[in-house]
Amino acid sequence: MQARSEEELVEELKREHPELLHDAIVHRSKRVSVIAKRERVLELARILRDQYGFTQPVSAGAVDYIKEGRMQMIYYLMNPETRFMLMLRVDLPRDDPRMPSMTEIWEAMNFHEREAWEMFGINFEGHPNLTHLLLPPDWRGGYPLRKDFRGEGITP
Amino acid sequence: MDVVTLIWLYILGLVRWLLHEAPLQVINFIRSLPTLIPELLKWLWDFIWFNFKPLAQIIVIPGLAFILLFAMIAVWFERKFLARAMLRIGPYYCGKRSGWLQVIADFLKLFFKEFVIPDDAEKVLFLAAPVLLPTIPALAITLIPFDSNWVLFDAGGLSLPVFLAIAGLAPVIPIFTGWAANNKYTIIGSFRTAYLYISGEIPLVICAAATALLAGSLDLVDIVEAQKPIWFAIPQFIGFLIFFVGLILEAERTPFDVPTAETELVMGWRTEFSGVLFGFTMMAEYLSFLGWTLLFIVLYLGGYLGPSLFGVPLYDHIFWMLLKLAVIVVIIVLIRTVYPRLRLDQTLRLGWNYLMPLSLLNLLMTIILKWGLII
Amino acid sequence: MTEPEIKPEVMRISWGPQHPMSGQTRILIDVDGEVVRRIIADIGFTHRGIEKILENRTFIQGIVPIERMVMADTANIALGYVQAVEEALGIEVPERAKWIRSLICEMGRINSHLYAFGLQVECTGYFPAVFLWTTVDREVLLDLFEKLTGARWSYSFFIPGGVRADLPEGFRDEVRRAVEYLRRRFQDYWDAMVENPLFEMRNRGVGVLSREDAIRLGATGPVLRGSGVDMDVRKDEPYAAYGDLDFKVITEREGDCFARLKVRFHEIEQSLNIMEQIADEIPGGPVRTKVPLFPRSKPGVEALSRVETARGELGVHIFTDGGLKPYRVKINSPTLRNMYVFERLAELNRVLVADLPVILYSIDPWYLDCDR
Amino acid sequence: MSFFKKLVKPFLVVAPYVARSSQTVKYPDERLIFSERFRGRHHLDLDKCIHCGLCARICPCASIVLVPVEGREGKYPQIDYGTCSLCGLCVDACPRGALTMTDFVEFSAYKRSELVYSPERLAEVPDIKEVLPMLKRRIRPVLTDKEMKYEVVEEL
Repeated sequence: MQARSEEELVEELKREHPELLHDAIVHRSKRVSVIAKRERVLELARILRDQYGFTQPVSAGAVDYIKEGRMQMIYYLMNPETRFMLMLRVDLPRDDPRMPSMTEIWEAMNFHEREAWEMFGINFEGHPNLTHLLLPPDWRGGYPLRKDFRGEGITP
Repeated sequence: MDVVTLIWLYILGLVRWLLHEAPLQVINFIRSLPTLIPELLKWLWDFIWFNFKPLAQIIVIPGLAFILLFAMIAVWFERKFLARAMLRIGPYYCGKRSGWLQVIADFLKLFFKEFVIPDDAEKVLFLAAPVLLPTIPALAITLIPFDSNWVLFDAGGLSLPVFLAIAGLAPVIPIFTGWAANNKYTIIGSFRTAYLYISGEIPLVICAAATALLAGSLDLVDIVEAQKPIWFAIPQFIGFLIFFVGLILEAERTPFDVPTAETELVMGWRTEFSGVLFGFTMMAEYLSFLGWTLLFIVLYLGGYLGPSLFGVPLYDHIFWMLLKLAVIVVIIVLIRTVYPRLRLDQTLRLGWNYLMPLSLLNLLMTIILKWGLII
Repeated sequence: MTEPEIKPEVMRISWGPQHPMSGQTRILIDVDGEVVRRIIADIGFTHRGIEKILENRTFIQGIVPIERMVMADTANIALGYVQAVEEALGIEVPERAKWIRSLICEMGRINSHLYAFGLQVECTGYFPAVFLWTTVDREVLLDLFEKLTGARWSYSFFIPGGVRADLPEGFRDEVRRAVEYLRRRFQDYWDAMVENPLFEMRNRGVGVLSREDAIRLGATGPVLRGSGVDMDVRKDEPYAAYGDLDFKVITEREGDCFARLKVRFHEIEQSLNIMEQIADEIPGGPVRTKVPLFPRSKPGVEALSRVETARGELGVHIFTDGGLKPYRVKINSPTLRNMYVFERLAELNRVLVADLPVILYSIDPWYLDCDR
Repeated sequence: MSFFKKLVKPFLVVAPYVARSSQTVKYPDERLIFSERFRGRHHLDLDKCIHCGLCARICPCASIVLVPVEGREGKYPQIDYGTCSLCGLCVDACPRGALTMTDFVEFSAYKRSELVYSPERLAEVPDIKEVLPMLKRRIRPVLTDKEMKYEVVEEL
């Protein structure tokens, strides 16, 4: 069932699956964001893809809120029919940034998760080959995009 | 008399000779010098004057000078022509704004550049290839008649099959160089050469047989003489087209230069050659192109026969041969500016599905043309 | 990237950065004879950490580094960043500036598509005529850029609040003459390239990407539209002046390399129409609103701007923390998505070694954009 | 027969190109005249400069440094063309318009230190003949209907 407008989509999500998500916000026309619980994010993702038609993976990235001690992983998804963009956000504590990998649901997230792993140190369980994407293979230590990164680990 | 005493006696004899006769003989030689030099020169002059024609043939026309000159002119022309098609100028600064020195500069640079041998390559085979490569087309070119009596190597009435036999050797070398250079790109390139030559060689041989059939003899000179009334391109138009396409395929010119496809295989089987080795292989490419073009002209465009204007056959001379060669080279370079490169499977499909049956059809038509409908 | 293990029956070739046609990336291909069994894209050779650089640049200074992400199409990339900054800081843009932005973006798109033609023609074999024509025809556009912005490639002409300068006088009929000239030139391209039977043989039916696979694998730009999905950010979320410009979104059905080439070809015609519309109906008025040189942002605001670059949809997501510099800039680069599609193409259909560069350059990758 | 007609057509399209004149500019002999907005080498007007340092702060590549000039009090911008990306932000930022951009692009030097232009060197603009001794003529591109022609503007 394709929701006509953003507000209906958000209301429906909150009504149907309150236990899967913390919050759902409408930013502007055709742009919605959903903050999911880390443990049940796979189910919510499957529902979003199968029932709500968010089948096109756009991108994924993380933000490091060092003052609040948390990292937020954002998945940008697109519904090809209604052209809605949905930002699926997952908050992870900074001390153990673990998260189930989304590659079974959206296969193209493979690259983006590898990049988030090497830049932020977020461990994606179930990822086919979690290796370096952009950094050299012999990169030792240091997650560059974290706020507390002081440039250690640069190969000599 | 055991060996030691023999050696000892020999040394003694040598020393005695050195002390006594050696100075005498040296003095005699010096005294006879004033008369020796003019005599030597005279002998040399007689030698050159007497067999001037074979010397000219060996060195100039089908020989070394012509081959090198053709390679240089073809390279220069191709770069200038391609440049013009691309709205730019091409070699400009070397040689007074025309760039003709550029080719010489390139050849010199290639010959003096240090060449690198990959560490675990088969050294012998790797170094043998660039030497063998130019020899085969050069050998084949010696059979081409540039004038009725201007044939360097007289194969006794069988010059066409000998030419095809020698030219048939050509694909063997890239195959073992590809393996010898111990590089993945060269291996793929050499396999491609093998596929290409098999699919390209057989239609050519059949078409050549068709022309020999029409001319009634296997000798290239007789084939050219048989074309006096009319060039074979007209009665055998299908053969003419097949041979032209086959020529581009054999010489690995652009629509079919699959083995050395720069965009996929770096340089195909020539990837590991550098310096003088690369210079030889590049020259070999132009030589095989020259060889096949000359055979194409002899078989279909009436070799050295001048065109018969209003029934009056113009005096046949080497000039016509070179003129036709120039025209064909211009057409092939124009084809290079216009067409992309075909994939290997498309080239093979063209070779087996189209060229082969057409050449058989062409052979059948010549038989009918020659002996009417006896069968 | 650690290489996955090699199966016994295939030969692994490193189509490395030192290859005449590979660009600045390494592609590992498992080859069985002539057939490519598996493609592994090993990207990251030109990773400059632009997202980290932008965290240390103020909002206006950030324009110059982000333009270096795609040098062929700097206008659209800079527009993505500048619109995100304007949304985050709440800056208004006058109408005339929007129209000038659309004009420059369309000229940049044509410039980038011409560059893509040249490479796609070059990799089907040394086919020199058309490749150098594109270089000559880009000269026409580069001269227009030089007159308008002062630079030929990296214009850094967009500023939060508008554009840096107005159109020089006499510029509009120069644009009209250039559009006339380029329309005639594309007739030659159509005859020499698209109608060329050998070129068609090399491109038709090669690297086919079906509609569902294109969506599932997250393709974008001409790669997506070549498979029949009419997604174009200029139509979905009109930004700059695309709201009141009329143009068509080009799609092809077959989804092979030839379809992608035709999509780019017709997109250029649409861009030329847009340039003509802008030259005729551009409104008057100011070109730039007053914005301080070092604007300060409000804490905790985030803004995502989506822009249709020549290679696909670019998303720039800026997070601010009230300082002079953005807290975090997340760039969703189009080429990274297309490179994943390229990696999966080996399993979708039969790819030969000779087809590899043709497919790679029908996706029109820009490795600096993919590595950020 | 459409296949053969198509086969011959590229010949007819490409062949006339061979007769066309080339589009290349023979650089050391002739040089283009760029548009007046062209962003080339800077020209610093020492009198207008009020040593505010805005150009140094706005420069994204940090290639402008304020250095004292003997014979004048106050500090003037010194530009390091090794890192400058000619973006022109400093020209916009300058409140008095002391920094303008000329159309010189000949930056070649043997050492990186020679690329650092001191304020005095920025002040005077060399004549084109000094920079390019073998220059013969200045040309400007003119777009005719068939191709891009170059008309000679000034014979040196």
